[in-house]
Amino acid sequence: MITVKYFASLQDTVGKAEDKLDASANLSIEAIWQTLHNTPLPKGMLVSLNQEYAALTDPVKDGDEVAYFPPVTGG
Amino acid sequence: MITVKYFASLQDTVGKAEDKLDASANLSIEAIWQTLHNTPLPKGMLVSLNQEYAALTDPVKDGDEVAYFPPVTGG
Amino acid sequence: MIHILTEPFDPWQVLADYQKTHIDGKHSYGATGVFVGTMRDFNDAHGVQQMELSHYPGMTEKQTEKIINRITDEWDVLDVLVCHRVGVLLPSDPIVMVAVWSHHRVDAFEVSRAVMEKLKSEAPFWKKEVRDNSDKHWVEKNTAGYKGV
Amino acid sequence: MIHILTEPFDPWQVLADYQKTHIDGKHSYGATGVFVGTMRDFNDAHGVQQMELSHYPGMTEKQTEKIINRITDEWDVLDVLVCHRVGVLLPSDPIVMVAVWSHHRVDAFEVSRAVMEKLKSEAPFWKKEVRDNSDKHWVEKNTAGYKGV
Repeated sequence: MITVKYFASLQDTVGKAEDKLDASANLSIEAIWQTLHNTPLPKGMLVSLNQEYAALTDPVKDGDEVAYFPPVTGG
Repeated sequence: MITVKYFASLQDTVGKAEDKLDASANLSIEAIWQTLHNTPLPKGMLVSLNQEYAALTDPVKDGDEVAYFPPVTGG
Repeated sequence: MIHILTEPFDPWQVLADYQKTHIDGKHSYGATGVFVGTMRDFNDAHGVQQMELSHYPGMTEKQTEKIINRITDEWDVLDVLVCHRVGVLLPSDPIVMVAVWSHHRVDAFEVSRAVMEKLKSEAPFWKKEVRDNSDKHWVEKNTAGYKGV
Repeated sequence: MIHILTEPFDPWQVLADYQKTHIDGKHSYGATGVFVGTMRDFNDAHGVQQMELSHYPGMTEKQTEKIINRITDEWDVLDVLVCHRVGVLLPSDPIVMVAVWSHHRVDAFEVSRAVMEKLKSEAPFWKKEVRDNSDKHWVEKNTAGYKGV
């Protein structure tokens, strides 16, 4: 199982904070978004894999945590 | 009358904190030191005139306050 | 060390307490550099009534530790403390505090500023403004921290 | 504003008090930058037991005001507070504090550092160390505040 998280404006866009996804398909971070939402990830969004910044093309495996979010605005 | 002040190591060197000097001679800051101490002002010392940084050659007049001190080391 | 705080904090009280428990008697420091970011009641041309700060629990701490470690590896620093609010903030509430203790002032100045800039560009926090007309509005990006220098 | 202090001060308490009386409710600030310089128990290779700080009363205040005015003219700053000890200091006693309140962080960072550097090179204060062997020794010059930046 893959845990998928959404933050900030992207959480509003998808209307939820989290998804779960079966890991059998061997998808990239970009492809997971496409699979779950039937649309490309909006431009300018950031992604992380197991709480480290990642590239859209990074592969995701069983047990991983993927997250999608807009540029950070803390501090 | 001119008020002459010494600070820090220069106060130790001259053995006092202050001198008074008659203003009739129309001397420069450098010449005042020479007059009072019979020796040139040690190299690297700073001078002020009425609490503003000044040049050794600046003229001093009646009522002025002159000071001699080493580089500052506060903060 | 990073503290994520869900309640308002007083940076000067936090510093007094932290210095007593973590610094005094343990370190011979000569310099402390502190930055505090506070919620303003305006942003660009808008009045702002309150702000909702969200974060990515886990990743925030991890990324902040990485930021601190990467920067302190390059400078001579004794300790770094970061406090960051989440939740609902009102104008004049402190949002973030970065404090750095070092032997010499150059390190305190450089590290407090560098940690602050990296926090703003890499730590997963997000601000949502509640404007004077009650509209909620995600802040889209942080402004640059250097200019004309 | 500059305060010359003859007794030990707690910078975090001074900041809490000053902010309450001079800043909160009067200014909408977003950033506070603070530097505190503290007496160390070493300098170069020597142990230092205590330090005697002297100044030029009158000129010190005048030059510090000039430093603050010259720098704040170039930046967008709401208030600057400088506290500086004179008299006999013991290790870990705060020597100097510079605090800057501004709308944006760039000004707080730039101004706190610039005021600190100018204080160290232009404000008439002098340090005399009392070393571990009880020798008294005038500090000859301040070290540079920027390096490898």
